[in-house]
Amino acid sequence: MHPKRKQRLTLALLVVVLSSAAVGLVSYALRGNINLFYPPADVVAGKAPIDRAIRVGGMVVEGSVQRSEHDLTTRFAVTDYDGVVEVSYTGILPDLFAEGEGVVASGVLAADGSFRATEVLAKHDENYMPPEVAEALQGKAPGTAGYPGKDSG
Amino acid sequence: MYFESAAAVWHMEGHGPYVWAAYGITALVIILMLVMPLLRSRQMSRAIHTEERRRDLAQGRTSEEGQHAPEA
Amino acid sequence: MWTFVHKMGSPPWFYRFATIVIRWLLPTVLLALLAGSVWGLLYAPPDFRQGNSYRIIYIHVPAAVVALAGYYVMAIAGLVSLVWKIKMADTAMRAVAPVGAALTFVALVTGAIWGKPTWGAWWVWDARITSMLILFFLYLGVMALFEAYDDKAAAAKACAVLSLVGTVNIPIIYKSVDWWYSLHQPASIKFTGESAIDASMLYPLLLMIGAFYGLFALLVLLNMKAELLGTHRQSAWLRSELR
Amino acid sequence: MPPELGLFLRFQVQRHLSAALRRPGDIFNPLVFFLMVVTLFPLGLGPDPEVLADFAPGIVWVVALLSSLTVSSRLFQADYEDGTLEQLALAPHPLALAAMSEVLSHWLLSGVVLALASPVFAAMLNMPVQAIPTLMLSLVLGTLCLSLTGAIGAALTVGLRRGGVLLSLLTIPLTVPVLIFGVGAVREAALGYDPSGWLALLGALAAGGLVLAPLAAAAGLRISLEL
Amino acid sequence: MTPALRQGSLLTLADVSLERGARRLLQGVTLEVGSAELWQLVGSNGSGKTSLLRAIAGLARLGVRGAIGRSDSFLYQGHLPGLKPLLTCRENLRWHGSGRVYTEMQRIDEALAAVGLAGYEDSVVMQLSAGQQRRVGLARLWLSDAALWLLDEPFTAIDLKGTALLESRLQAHCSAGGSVVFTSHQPTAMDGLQVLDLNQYAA
Repeated sequence: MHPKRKQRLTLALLVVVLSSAAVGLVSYALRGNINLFYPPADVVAGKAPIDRAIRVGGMVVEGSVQRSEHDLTTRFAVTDYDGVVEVSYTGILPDLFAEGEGVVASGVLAADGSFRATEVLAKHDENYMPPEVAEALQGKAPGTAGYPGKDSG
Repeated sequence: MYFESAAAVWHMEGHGPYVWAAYGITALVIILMLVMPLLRSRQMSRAIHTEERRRDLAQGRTSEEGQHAPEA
Repeated sequence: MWTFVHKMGSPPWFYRFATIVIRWLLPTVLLALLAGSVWGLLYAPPDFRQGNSYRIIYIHVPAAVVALAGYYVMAIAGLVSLVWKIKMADTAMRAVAPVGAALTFVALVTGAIWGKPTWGAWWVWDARITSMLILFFLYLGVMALFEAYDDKAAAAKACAVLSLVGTVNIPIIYKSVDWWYSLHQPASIKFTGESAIDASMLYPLLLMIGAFYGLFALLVLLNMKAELLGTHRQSAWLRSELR
Repeated sequence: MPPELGLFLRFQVQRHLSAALRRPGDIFNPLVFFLMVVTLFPLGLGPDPEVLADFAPGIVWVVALLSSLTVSSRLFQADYEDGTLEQLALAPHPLALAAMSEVLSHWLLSGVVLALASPVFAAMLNMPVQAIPTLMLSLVLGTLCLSLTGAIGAALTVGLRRGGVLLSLLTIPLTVPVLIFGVGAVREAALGYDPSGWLALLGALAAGGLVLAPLAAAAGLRISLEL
Repeated sequence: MTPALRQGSLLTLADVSLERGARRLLQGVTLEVGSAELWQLVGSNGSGKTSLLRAIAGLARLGVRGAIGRSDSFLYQGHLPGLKPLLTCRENLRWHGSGRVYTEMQRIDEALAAVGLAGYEDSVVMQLSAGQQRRVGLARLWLSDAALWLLDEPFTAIDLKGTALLESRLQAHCSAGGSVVFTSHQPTAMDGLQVLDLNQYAA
C-alpha cells in the first residue's frame, strides 16, 4: 500500500478504536454501574450489601415518621412504591424532610433488613403547582392511597 | 390578578424583597447591556463624522468616496 | 440559502440587515419582557409549597436556558470562522461572549436570591447553580483569552478553538455535576416521571423564555453593529451608511 | 516520502523522556509540591484521622489537579521558545500527533509518577487500604485527561506573555468532570462500593480526549505560531 | 491557497500582501524563484522580511493575501535554532530540519565534521559555546534533501570562518539545482546572488 495512505489508515483506525472505547466505557458506566443510591426494592430483594456503608433513596411513607420522646431518634419508612425499608436515624433532620418527600439516607443495612442512617438528606422535588391543585392532588398521591404501607413498631 | 392590593404585591407574603430584588437586578443588567453598545456605536459614529468633516475641509470638498489613503 | 450566508458575511449587507432587525426587535423584546414579568409577578398563582418566591423562576430559568444556548451560538460562530474563514463570524463570536456572560450572571444572582427563602442560604451547591457557575467560568475564559491576544484575528481563532472545546465539554460537565450532586444531595427523586409545572405557571414562563431569546439576539446584534463601526471606520460603505 | 508514523512518535517520546531524565528535578519537583500541599491539609483541618479520611479523596484529587495545572503551563513552552514547534508544524506528520506525543510523555513523567507515589499520600490522609488500587488507577486515567485538557490550554496560551494564570482560567472549568469522576471513584472504593462505573467514565474521558484534544491542541499551536 | 506552481520553478509569489494585526506590512510582492537561484531578501527593520518568509513557509496564514506557490520539498530555518539544550548533538540532528528524514548516524557525523564539530557528537548542546551551538543548527543544512531552503538570518552570530563555510554550502546547494531564499541585513557577496528589496513593496 502507498505509505501515505497506510499512514492515514492507521490514524483512522486509531480514532475508531479510541472512540468506540469511549462509547463502550460510557455505556458500561451507565448500565447501572454507578450507584448513586439503592432503591428500597433492591434492598428488599437482597441486592444491597449488608453491614457496609450504602445509600438508600426513596419517598418517606406518609404516616410512618415516629419521633422518639427522649432523644433525637426518628424512625421512618422509605419506599419506591415497590419495596419498603425501615430507617432509624439519630440527629437533627433537615427542614425539608417531610412525609411524602424524597430522601436519601446513608448508613448501614442490618441483616434483619433495617437501616441505621448516619445521614439523611432531603430535597424538594420539581413540581410547581398552585395550592388548589396541590390540595386536589393530595388524596390521589401514590404515597398515601395505593401503597400498602407497613406500620413500624 | 392574584394579589388584592399594591401592598400585597410588594410584600408577597414575605417573599417580596427576594422577588423584587431578583427582578430589579435583572432589569439593571438588561438596561446596562442595552445601553453599552448603543453608547459605543454613537461614540464611534460621532468620531467618524468629525473625521469626515475634517477631511472634507482639508480637501476642499473634493473627497472621493472609497479612494482614501490608508492611515499614515 | 448560500447567497443568504454569503450576504451575511459581507459587513455592509449585515450592517443594513442588523439595523432593520433591531428596529423591530427592540420594541418587541421590551414589550414581551414587560408582559411576561407582569404576568409572572402578578397574575400567575403562587406555588403550593414555595409560595411567591418561585416567581423568580420567570427570569432565572429563561436566563439560564438562553445563556447555555448562547454558548452554542458562540461555538457555531467559531466553527464558521475556522472552517469558512468568514470575518463576520469572528465579530459574532466576539459579540456573543459578553451577552452570554451577563445572562449567566443573571441566572446565578437570581438563583442565589431564590435560594435564600427556599433553602435558607444565599449560595447552595445545587447541581444547576453549580453548572451555571462553571458555564460562567467558561464564558470568562473565552473573554479573557480574547483580551490576552494583541492580534485580534488570531484572538478570534483561538477563542473559536476554545469555545468548540467547551461545547464538547458542556454536556459532560452538566452530567457530571448532576451525578456529583446526586451523591451528596438527593436529586429530586421522581417516580411520577417528568417534573411537572402547572399550565397556569407554564405559559408566562414560555413567554419569558421567548423574550429572553429575543433579548439575546437583540443584544448580540447591537454589539456586532458597534464592533463593525469600530473595525470598518475607514470603509466607504460605512461612511455612506452613516450620512 | 514521510518516514514511518510509529518511528516519528517513538522518536518524539524518546526525545522528551531523555531530555527529562537528564534533568530529574522537573519530575520530582511536582511530587514535592504535591507532598507539601497534602501536608497543609491536616494542618488546616486538624489531625483527626476520621475527618482526614473523609476528605482524603477530595484532597488528593484537588491537589493532583493543581499540580497538573502547574506543569501543563510548561508543556509546549520549550518547543515554542527554541523553534522546535515551527519545525513540527512544517513536518509532514500531522501536528496533532506531535502534540499527542508531547502530552503522552508529559503524562508518563508527571501523572503516572504521581499515581505511583499516591499510596504515600493515601496513608498520610488515613485513606482505607481497599481504596488504594482505585486511587492509583483513577490517577493514572485522570491525570491523562488533565494533561490532555492542559495541552489545549497550553497550546492556546503558549505565545502569550502572561500565559500561566490564563491557562488555569481556561482549563479549570474543563477539568470539572475529571475531578468529579476521580473523587467519585475513590470515595466509592473507600466506602466499600464498586468504583468500576466511575473508573469507566474516567477511561471514556481519556479515550475521547486522546482523539479530540490533540486536534484542538494542534489548532491552538498553529494560532500561537502566528504571533 | 497554493495554486499550481509553474513548471520548473520552486517558488512563485503573485501580488502577495501581508498584514500584521491592523497594520499592513507589504503589498504587491511578486517573485519567481526557479531552480539553482540564490535570493536575498533585504529591507529595513520591520519591513516584513521574517513575516514574508514565514508566510512562504506556511507558518503565518492570517492576514496573508495573494497567491503563494511553493515546492513541497522545502526547509525552513527561523531565528530560533530548534535545538534542545539537554540533548546531544547527534540526538538533536537525528530528527532534523523540517522532519523530512531520519538520518543515519554516519551522515550526522559527516555533517558535524563539516561544520567543524567533529568530536562533539555526544556532547550535550547546553555545554557548547554559543558559536558552536549555531554551528549545530547549521549542520542541518548538510543533512537536508529539500530543494528550496528558506533561511531567516542565517549569517547572524557566526564568525568569519563560519560565514565562509555557510556561503560555500549555499552555493553548493545551488549548483546541485536547489534554491535558497534567505534574509540578511549585511550585504553578502556570493556568485549569482539576486536581491529583492522589500522596502519597495512597503505599504
